[in-house]
Amino acid sequence: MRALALVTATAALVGCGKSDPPPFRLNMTNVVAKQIAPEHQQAIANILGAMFGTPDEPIALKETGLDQKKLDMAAGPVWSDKVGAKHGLYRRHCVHCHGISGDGRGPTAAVLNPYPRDYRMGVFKFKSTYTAAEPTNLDLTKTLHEGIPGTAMPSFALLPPDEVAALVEYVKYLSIRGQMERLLEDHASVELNAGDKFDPANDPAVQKLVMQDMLGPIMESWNGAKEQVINPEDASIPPDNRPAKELEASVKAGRELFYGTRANCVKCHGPTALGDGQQDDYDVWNKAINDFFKATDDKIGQIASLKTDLAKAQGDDATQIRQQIVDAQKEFNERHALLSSLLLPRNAIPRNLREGVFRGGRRPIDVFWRISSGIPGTPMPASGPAGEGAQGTLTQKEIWQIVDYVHSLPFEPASLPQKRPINASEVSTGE
Amino acid sequence: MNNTFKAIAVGAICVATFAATSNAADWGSIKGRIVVDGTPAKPAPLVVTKDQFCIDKMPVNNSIVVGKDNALENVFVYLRVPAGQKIDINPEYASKEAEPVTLDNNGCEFHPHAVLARIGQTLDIKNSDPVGHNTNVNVLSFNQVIPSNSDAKVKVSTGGALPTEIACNIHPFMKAWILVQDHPYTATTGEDGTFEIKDIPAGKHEFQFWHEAGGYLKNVKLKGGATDKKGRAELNIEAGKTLDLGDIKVPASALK
Amino acid sequence: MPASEPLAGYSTWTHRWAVVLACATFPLLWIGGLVTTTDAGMAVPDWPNTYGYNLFLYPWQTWLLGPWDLFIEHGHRLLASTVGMLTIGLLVLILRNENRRWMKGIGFAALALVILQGVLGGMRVLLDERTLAMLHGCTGPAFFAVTVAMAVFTSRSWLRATDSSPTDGAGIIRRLTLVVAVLAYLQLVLGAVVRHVPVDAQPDTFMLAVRFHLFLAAILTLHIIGVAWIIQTRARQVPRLRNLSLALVGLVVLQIVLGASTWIVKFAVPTWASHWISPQSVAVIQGGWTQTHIVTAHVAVGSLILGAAVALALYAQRLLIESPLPLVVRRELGAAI
Amino acid sequence: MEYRWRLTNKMKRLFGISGFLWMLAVSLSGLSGCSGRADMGPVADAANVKAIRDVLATSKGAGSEQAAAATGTGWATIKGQFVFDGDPPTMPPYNVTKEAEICTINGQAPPQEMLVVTPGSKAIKNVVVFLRDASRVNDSAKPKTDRVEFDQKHCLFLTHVVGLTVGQALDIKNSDNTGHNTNILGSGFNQLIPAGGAIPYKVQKDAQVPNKVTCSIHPWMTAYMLPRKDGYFAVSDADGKFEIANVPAGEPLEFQVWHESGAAPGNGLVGTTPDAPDVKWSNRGRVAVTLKPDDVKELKVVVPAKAFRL
Repeated sequence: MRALALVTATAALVGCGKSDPPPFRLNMTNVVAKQIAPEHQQAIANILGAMFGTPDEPIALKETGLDQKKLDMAAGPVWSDKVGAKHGLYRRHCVHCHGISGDGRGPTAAVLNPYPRDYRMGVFKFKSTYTAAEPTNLDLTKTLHEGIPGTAMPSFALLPPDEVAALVEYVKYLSIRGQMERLLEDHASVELNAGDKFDPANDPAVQKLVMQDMLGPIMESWNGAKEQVINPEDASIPPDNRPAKELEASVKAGRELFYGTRANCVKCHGPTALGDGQQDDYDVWNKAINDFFKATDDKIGQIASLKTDLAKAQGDDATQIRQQIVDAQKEFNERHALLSSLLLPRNAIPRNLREGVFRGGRRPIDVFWRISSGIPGTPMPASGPAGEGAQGTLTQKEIWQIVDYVHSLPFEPASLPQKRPINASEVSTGE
Repeated sequence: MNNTFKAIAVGAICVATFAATSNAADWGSIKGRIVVDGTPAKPAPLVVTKDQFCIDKMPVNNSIVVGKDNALENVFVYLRVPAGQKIDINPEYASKEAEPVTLDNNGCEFHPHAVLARIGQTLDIKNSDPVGHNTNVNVLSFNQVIPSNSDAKVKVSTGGALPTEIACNIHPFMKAWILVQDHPYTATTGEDGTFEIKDIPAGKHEFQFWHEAGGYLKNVKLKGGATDKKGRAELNIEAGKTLDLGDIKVPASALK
Repeated sequence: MPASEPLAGYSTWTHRWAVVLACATFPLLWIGGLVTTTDAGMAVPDWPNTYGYNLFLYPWQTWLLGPWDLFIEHGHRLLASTVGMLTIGLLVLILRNENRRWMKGIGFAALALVILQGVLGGMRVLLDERTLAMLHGCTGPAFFAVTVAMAVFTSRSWLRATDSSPTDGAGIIRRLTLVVAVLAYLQLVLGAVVRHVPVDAQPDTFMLAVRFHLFLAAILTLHIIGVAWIIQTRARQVPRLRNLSLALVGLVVLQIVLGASTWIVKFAVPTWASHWISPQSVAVIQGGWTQTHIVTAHVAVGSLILGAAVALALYAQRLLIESPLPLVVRRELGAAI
Repeated sequence: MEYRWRLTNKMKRLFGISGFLWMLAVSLSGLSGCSGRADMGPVADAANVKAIRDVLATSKGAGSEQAAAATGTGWATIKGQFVFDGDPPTMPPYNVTKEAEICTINGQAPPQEMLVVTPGSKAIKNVVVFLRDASRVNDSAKPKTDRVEFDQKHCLFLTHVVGLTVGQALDIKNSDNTGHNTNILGSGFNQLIPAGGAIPYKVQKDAQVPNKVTCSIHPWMTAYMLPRKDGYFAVSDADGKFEIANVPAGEPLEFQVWHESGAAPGNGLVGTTPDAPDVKWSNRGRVAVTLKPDDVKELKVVVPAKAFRL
């Protein structure tokens, strides 16, 4: 019987033969939601292929400033050479969760909570820069080095620094590729009609559009990241060895802010700080999928109401409505075909602050950054300024007070009855 | 700091630009009224569970607002400038560019529900409620806490071809839409369903019709034609005249 | 019966050799698991040579002091060759000492299987194909099961095969133990599917494999507990069966703990369980000692369960004698008497 | 007989179940082996990709120049003048809240320096220009060693914007009859300077943008300090003039133009150079230009009012 199993398995293997190297695929949810014509889908795939190469042979385009050597180290199949230098680092360490194109849909994605990050939006949660800015290399390195506690993202502290640097470069590469893809898809959706040519090879205007108008701002944002780092003023940083009284006062002030209407932490993290406040919102990644599901549902209603219109309509109107029904049905079918492959959208659940698990790091400065610039892509808003020189909601001193309070939460005995939330009216709301 | 000064300076520059690019002051306008043909589906009522204040205010789902005589509110009508092209800006608009665009959190609703902004303008986000809000403007990568009775200002620097969502994550039922263009030829329909865009350079232009529930308002009959699959129509603006599109009927089935 | 008494067909050396072979195969499986866990499969790109060297002539200093994944992969190859040679030795002993014809057949089959397994491993390296790696991972435990079977067949208890008293429900025990062995193997196949999922597989494929693996784990656990319970109640008089079935229960408990730990070190504490198990405030270190060894131990204990199940099934077939009358009838008879 | 029949039936069922499971397992392994792949949507097609890539490669003319220019030789000088376009705003006085007898001049608080424009010539003072990444550094621009005086009087930093190189020493003086503390943000330096005293400070690390310098005792006091690795920087004077000598020639250079009230991200200042079409401005206030050896590039930079955030 075992022999039979082997025979069958071998037959199955022979049946599929040596598998081709995995290619980059387009973001089909976006492609279908934006109703991009098949020839434009192909054109987008070609442009991306020309700019970024394949998962086995990535290209560090000069304009991106990426390091070809690092990309080569991270890309391609897994193997080691004689001296033990590792190759295919991304597929060795990352692809199982984050997927070949960095879409966060690797094989294991569905069993993980939270889902692995989809790099293609160029949005990263845990970073030291202002809300709208990209993360710095250092931010990405830190996430790799320390992992994300409380999630499936492990620490890669055992990897030598050059391998981590190669992975950081590759993550940036996948992000830039994904951002580029999104811009190309937006462009195709808004600017192009079926049958329009979209071919940089023969159209200098498209070349300029792709290289300058699209890639230019993306790279400006990535290259400018290190100038967007939020450095709290030295004077505001509380010293490590504060007298207990001072710390206590700071925690108390932080608690008032936490429950007050200016910082508003209580609304989402809940009166008990167990993350039991607002729970029915989505982050941008899940929202995109949720919107896709909703819009697919809506199509059914739309087709039904078009059919009612058709019953009443005559002549040209009827022909037109018939065409609309055909179009809507076609879109519905395309959407429906994708549904089974999507990760079911999950709500963004606010962090339970009493667990002592801080995903973005537990140093005071890590928590400071989370509060100051929010957590991009998620419902967590910024309380600090939106950019350099802008007016923040809270002062740096106040943010540090909340940091102190948040750090004190895991040590507040949760078995005791929770403290009554401070009444909003007891907290000063003025500037 | 010194708005008057700024306005004058900006005006001077705009005049200079204008003088360099266009010689004839040939401008026209467009107006019309958008009405629903039929009875659109009632938007689902909002689920308001947070903040007694908001529950008391009973905010409504504004995704489809139909007024008197079937007037459709919050339709975005705007001139579409194809990627990579520029359009002459009438000097009349110079002073308006310096004015901030106000978005108010009031009664747990955004006012206005459909926001228009030009690149370079300042978006002044207010909170007139006694409760705290946050305002998440995805197109600007902006998401900041706005405490009660205060405001936050953000410079509008990035736009898109279509309106995008504005949300409050503390009160996820709150929604608004913002259109950011780098020209001022944009409008939203008011309570009476009317819109008007003034001082457009004369000539043929493509106009976009978009509504949050209907998306592209496609195959909508206009004088002498209809909008295409992407809710666009090419219309001729004549110098010194106002193109009156009259009542534009959007079938109720398009709003879904 | 004293051990010194001669037993027809028993050869001390054959049996000892067979036991040594089974004992050498188990660490081979463990290290093989480690190769997959640490993704060291492609640490040596050629085969059957190691970087151009003959397998046995590869400089040992470079092997021992070289990179970790080369150490593991080359070590796996060296141990595998040793196991291959042990198999040949056993075959020679069987040919010389055995008079059971089918034993000779099994000896040849074992050799064929170990050669096939070696070739599969080699092809996996040369073609760099994950599906082949999976097949290689499924054949290993099968070979292990064969070595265990050979150790059982050559053992004293097998040859003596006396159980004076008939056992109630011997048929059920025999069938159930066979089912357990088959299920244990299937579970290993599923485990291999989970481990070797292709990099561009759909998330729902993996989800399905995991759910199936969990489902089968539940079924297998129930079966093993059931078998152990029946043996405890009906076949107490056969110590070999009793011990083996208890060992199986112990291994299954260990395996479940290891499985849960594997999940936690790979995928973190599931959200639904975070009320009972507090999530780690520090992320697991990828490729760290804890993660690597927990995962590999889960794989290896799987093979051990298979080995024990095979031994149990074979002994059950051999040692139990069915009662002449069905249980119900005998009870009725007893009541009548 | 009946018992026997029942038994075989049960056995069949058992084998049936295990056989079924086994079939499932095998088909599953086959499935995960090949058919479970994500194969939706188009994939780049090789021929077309090559055509596009060739075009993109040739289209980046600047890039290929850059490749040739990496070996650029010689040195050039860039200089110019910043001119305000429009009516310069009048600066309100500093909000002096304490020690008015020391911090005012003849009872008048001095005007703020957020934007200093010389009346008449409309020249903009205190604009910082620096080379972002120098591939090579001329001897004349090597880090400096001379000491710089940084004085404060009437609760004002007398040098409003100062550029320095790493390793250079600064003598922070206090010519007022009251204590000041000088807090150089981003440097970790925050020291009390007693009345009439001086404290030295050595520049430790360079920065991408000027650091703010404040006094916590007199919070309206503001200055800016730019520490750089090389001497390729300049601060425009009261005539709006700046000069950076001996920058690498024959290769693309990127200068950052910065002003404390610049409206671009990071307080970049975006101006225009109508007379020099080869000078490219980014919307962050970065200027890309390639200079010929021994060239002296003179730029007239016109800065529109909206380039300032006021």
